[in-house]
Amino acid sequence: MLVAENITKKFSGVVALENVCLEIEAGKVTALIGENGAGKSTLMKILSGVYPDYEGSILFRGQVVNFANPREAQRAGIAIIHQELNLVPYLSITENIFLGREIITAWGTLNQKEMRRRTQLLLHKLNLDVNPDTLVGELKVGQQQVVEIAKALLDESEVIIMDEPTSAISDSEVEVLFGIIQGLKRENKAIVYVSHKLDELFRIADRFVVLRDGRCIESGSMQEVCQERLIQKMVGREINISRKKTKNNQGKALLSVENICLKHPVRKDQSLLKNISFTLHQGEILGLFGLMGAGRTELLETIFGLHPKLATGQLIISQQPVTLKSPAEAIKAGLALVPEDRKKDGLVLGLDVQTNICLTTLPDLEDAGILNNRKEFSLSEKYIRDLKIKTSSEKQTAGNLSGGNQQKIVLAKWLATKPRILLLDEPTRGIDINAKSEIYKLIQELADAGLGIIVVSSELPEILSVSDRILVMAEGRLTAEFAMEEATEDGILKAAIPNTI
Amino acid sequence: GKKSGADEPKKIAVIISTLNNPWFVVLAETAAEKARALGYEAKIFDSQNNTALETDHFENAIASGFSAVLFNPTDADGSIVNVLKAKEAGLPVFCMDREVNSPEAATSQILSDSYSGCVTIGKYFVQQMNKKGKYVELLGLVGDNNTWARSKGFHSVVDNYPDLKMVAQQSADFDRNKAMEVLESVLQANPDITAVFCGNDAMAMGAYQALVAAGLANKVKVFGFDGAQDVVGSIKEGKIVATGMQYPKVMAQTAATFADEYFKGKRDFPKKMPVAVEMVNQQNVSDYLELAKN
Amino acid sequence: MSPKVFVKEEKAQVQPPTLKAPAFSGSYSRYLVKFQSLIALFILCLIISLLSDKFLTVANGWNVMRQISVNICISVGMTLVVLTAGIDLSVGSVLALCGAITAGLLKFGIELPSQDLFIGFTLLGVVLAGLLTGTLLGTFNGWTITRFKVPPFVATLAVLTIARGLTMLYTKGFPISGLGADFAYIGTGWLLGIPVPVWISGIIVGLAVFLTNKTRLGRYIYAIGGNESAARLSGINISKVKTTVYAIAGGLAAIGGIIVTSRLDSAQPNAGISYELDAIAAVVIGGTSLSGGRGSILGTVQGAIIIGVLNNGLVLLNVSPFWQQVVKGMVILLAVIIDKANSKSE
Amino acid sequence: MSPKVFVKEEKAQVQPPTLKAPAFSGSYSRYLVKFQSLIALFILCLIISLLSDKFLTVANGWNVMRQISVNICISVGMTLVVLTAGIDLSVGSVLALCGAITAGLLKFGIELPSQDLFIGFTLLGVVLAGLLTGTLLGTFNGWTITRFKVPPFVATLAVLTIARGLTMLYTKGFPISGLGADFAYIGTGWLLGIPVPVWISGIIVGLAVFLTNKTRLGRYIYAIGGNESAARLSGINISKVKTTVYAIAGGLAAIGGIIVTSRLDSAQPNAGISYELDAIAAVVIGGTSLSGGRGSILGTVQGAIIIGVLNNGLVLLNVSPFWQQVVKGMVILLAVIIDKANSKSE
Ligand SMILES: Nc1ncnc2c1ncn2[C@@H]1O[C@H](COP(=O)(O)OP(=O)(O)OP(=O)(O)O)[C@@H](O)[C@H]1O
Ligand SMILES: Nc1ncnc2c1ncn2[C@@H]1O[C@H](COP(=O)(O)OP(=O)(O)OP(=O)(O)O)[C@@H](O)[C@H]1O
Ligand SMILES: [Mg+2]
Ligand SMILES: [Mg+2]
Repeated sequence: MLVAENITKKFSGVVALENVCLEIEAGKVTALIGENGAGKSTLMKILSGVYPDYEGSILFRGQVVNFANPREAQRAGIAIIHQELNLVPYLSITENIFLGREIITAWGTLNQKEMRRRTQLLLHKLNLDVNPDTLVGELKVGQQQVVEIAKALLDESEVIIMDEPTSAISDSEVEVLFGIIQGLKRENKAIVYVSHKLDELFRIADRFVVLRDGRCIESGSMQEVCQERLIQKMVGREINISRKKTKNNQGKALLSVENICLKHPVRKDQSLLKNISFTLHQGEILGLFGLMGAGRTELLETIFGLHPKLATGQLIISQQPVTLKSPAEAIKAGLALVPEDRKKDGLVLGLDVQTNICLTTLPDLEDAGILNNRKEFSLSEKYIRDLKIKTSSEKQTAGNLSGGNQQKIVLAKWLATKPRILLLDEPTRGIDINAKSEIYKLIQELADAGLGIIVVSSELPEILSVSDRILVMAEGRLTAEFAMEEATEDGILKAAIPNTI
Repeated sequence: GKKSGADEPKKIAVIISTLNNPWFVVLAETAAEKARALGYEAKIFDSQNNTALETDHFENAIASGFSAVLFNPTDADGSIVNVLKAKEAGLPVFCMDREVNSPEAATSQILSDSYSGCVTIGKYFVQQMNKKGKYVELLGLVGDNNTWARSKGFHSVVDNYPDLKMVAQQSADFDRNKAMEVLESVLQANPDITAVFCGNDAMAMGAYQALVAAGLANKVKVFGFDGAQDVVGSIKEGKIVATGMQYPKVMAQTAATFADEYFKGKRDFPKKMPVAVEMVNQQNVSDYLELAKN
Repeated sequence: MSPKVFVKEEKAQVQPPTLKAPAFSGSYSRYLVKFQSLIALFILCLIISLLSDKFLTVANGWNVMRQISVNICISVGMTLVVLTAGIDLSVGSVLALCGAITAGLLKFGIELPSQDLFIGFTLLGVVLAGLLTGTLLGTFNGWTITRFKVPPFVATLAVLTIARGLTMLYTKGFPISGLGADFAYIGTGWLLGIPVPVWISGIIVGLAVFLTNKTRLGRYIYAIGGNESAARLSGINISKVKTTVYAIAGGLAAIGGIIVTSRLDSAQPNAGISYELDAIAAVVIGGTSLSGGRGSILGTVQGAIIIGVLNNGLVLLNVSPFWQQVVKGMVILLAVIIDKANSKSE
Repeated sequence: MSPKVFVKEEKAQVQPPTLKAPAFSGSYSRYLVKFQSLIALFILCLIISLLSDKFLTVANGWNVMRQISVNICISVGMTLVVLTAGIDLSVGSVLALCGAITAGLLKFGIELPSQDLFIGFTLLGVVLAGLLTGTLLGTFNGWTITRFKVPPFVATLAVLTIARGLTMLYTKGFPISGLGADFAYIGTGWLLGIPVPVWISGIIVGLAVFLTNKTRLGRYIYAIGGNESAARLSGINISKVKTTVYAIAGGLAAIGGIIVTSRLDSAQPNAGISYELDAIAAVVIGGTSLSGGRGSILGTVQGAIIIGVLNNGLVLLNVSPFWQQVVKGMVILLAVIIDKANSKSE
């Protein structure tokens, strides 16, 4: 149905794709896999008209096409869910979904009623229970991702490209999405599915294509391949992620959280966090699980001193009661927070890798008040090496790196502060399996070095494989605590589902 | 609430084209002071060289119960509607320094004649230059009609002498700093000029500064217009050759007195009352030193 | 410019998820009823009317409305531009040039002595010519901004200078006056008990509210300002929308120029200087974000009214001109602070 | 402000991965050698020098340098402000107020007749007083912006008006002249064959380049402009950095005011009107993005030189004042377009 032949794409000297061929069949789900920076998103952007200039040719229904812009591709029947959210924060869900293809009344004015109705239907289909008039900026990242999916489903497209559609949504939404994909398959639509979550791929994909360093490595049928082999193709070597063995020798209490409450920023009578208390020990990895909107992000932010005016409660760090009123104080107290949205909170995208890594520790890089370039360089060099950040140089603009490598920069900049307590909010979102395993290894090493680590994740397998102990949140409350031995997927999920439903 | 009635003093509006220039500040404040001295309430409105804003001032003045306007128009034509509006509302308008081009609109116009003042300066200029040499003219704001009244008066004389060559005509917006910078640049191209004619005294001072910096202060004659204090002082010290002395205080006081007489019943005011612009130069400067003091 | 998708500090007007569709309410409440600055305006009016009994009169009301009508014309255009995350500094000069051209054509027509040609203009003709000039200059702004990616600040700053120069060239520095009673009606006449300029600015506001709320173009304007790259990916022709917006802003500046010229019965070559600052002030006081995507026409109207009432009030209260500037600055600052405090506690 | 991940138009300065540490070169090349506007400047100089043989002379060179020194002082401060994604419209008025206070204190000191008190000032004293005034006003800007979240445009617009009013009040609308030869040295003197104002602006540029490249504050300025919320999470005290930046901008405006006053031997109450536009133009022509996070001091210096050369060249060529504005606008537009085209094709 859609065939890409010998596609080559260069970005100011960097070769992102080199002679890539790809064939997408109707009624099938083609999985596109590869490490961060392999060129998956670039290829998808070429197919959907975002990058009109490339070498090679694209055949759609047997005809050579060259889309000048995404709108043309959309009209021809190719829809795409971008990896990076592409929503207008100050417009409503309805307005975002119909952006560029509004329904017009006979008078030439916007038919708001009809658009709203159809949005309502779509949201219903996707199990997103929010008012279509809600501004997108007010939605959580996960909900925004659902809106992004809804956008792609609005038109009856022949080809639907999904570039990591599940990176920000939790398992229940994933199930809904998979149901929809099955439906699309039955309607004989062609689907391209990009994801780092291999288990997902084995559930829904029919075919696979592996990209490595901008080249096509292998393709074939999903049935005939096993996970190990895929990983080996992707990475070029073998990796195995196994459930870690739990430590029983607990260290000293590092961080105690007592009765933390957080008021809603707008509706003051409501609370986002309700009486949360727990303890984190030295060398412990504490997994924090919850469904979308459970309040995990808020909890980490509150601990990190980001909501001094709205929060109440007590923090005790190494037996010392502290009140953290700003991130600066939190950093001084030995905390570090890797935020969930790296674009918004993690990185200064316009600055280079080195500056980003050094941003949190500039006072240590000074000589007599003057920044020492050598120290900055060696610090960033160390982390580029240690975390295997794939960048052309430490001077590369952070915004030009692939998502996974951006995430590593955020990690690097926080590790540089030499924290005692590390708060990780979805640290592996959008990260390839290789990087993931590296990050897991890193988390483990850091814990072994005596750090206390809290890991927030929406992925159960991840939580189960990294944690020493698991806390579960629902609707702003702690609902359960599991020691590793007694943790089961069922038990955790049960605790995570809000009582109100 | 406020009491109203006969025992409350009448209010006089002083609407001034701009307060961004000390000369007009003197005009405005003298008019207001004189009105107050005569027992009225007085209030100054700054039109900021903007005729539309002036219109707003007239409307506001009429709406808030003023009884007369001492008026320094922003524009001879553009201000006519404003004066007519006041007339319709029964307010007498006395123009100061600048006129409006309508014989009937204003009750009386007490005018300083820029054009003929510059004719006088032009004649003195020709004489001082011995009818030959290169000179530069610094214009005021190019959109301001005073700029052109002065320039035309000057050229009506000077252009009759072919050996007097104007090598540059640039605008410096009536601004001291701009005049200095423009002349600095002009001097690069024309180091051999022997005179600068400036559309006002602020520019004359700026031009003089530029000449001092270039070491040409003794070789180049500077002419100004207005009769500002520092220029009159500079004429005495021989730094500047001549300026046109306008009498803001006289005009302002006359206008205020007219208003007072109007309230007392007088109606037969002279439609136009010219106040001559006198030229100040090295010879007669001592007569003006006191006058120029603010 | 700032495609932050999740803005935390933002006052989030989270509505409880209602399952029954409340038809339009949602989107209306966002665009229309954002009476952000209303409290500041109310306090301001209260203070002035306590201090002066001349303030709250019908005559003075029309007075203020007529005085702000030009600023409203310009500010409406500016709002559209700012919503796309742009800025238009050229409006004041464009206003002057269009006023001059309208007046010049009305009075002198076009004369080409060499060809023995004379073209006279009707009133409608000159008004259209003025409008066309403004729209063309606006289109030029839009063209340099979209075609050559010149930042709007620079592009319109250049046009500010160019249009002022052209005005001087066209008028030779002299005002063009004596335009006749018919033309004067535009700026000074009354219709059904309301001043004509107030009618004009009212109609413009109505059309602009309609445009922003009820048409595709309006939607695109918000989208571009909210997240340009998302808008581009949605297939919106960014260049076309932006160019249209700058053209509208130019056209509205021309209308402002025609009103000013008509009110004065004279086209002033230095009309409109620093009007852009007043317009931007109205836009920002009205709650429109300079980084685009958020704001409303009616907010801007409130902003313009605040500025107008302030100017009027300071005069009525007999504040000396030097103090006026100090007070005006303070009040604008206070208005915005009150506004912020108010919208936060909400 | 614009966390777009793939900025297409951006010229990505991808360097081949070098294994040996390139020590300093890298970061220098980023901040320093961004000679964006150099080509436009070169073409401009070439054209003018072809048309006038007086242009390329040493004397005229110093002339231009001296004339732009004030704009450079202001523009450097403006660059810092703009890098944090802010703007400072108040610089022109602050310049006037600081000039007036410096001149006033020098000439009259502080007299309190009621208390029989008179305080005289030394030259150093008045200069410090002027600087202090500017810094305080800048701090006030920063305070309203960070404490009350007033948009920079409005906050500094208000201070623009307030400072102008205060200047008028302090000077009563009259210039303060006759400040003596010592004071005049600041604006008109020469030191080692270079005019003093050029020294001053040169030192300021040097310090600012150092600040932006070699200090923590500089790094923070870029980070805040690039992504404020990431900067906040990194433990940067946003309010402190911003307030500092506005204070610096105010202080630099004060230096500009002292230079202007000294050059004219007179503090003009209407000095500095619309200087903010010139400064912003220099900043933007120099390649600094108004949305913050990208740009450099040396770019701004180039922008200021372009504007200065243009002003000088138009006068040298005796272009008529009417045409000057048209030409000036066109050249600025062309300069930016050439610049864009050039940086793209690279
Ligand atoms: N606009 C750009 N400018 C420069 N380099 C780019 C640009 N876009 C992508 N690249 C580079 O092209 C390569 C491929 O990037 P791409 O985003 O396609 O990777 P990906 O496979 O989608 O990775 P991920 O799994 O992290 O999303 C990367 O090395 C990236 O740095
Ligand atoms: N600024 C805000 N304004 C209004 N509501 C908010 C705001 N921030 C968060 N919320 C609400 O608070 C709740 C908890 O959000 P939080 O981000 O902590 O969830 P989470 O468990 O981290 O989810 P996710 O997996 O999406 O990150 C959600 O219901 C969200 O809608
Ligand atoms: Mg990708
Ligand atoms: Mg979260």
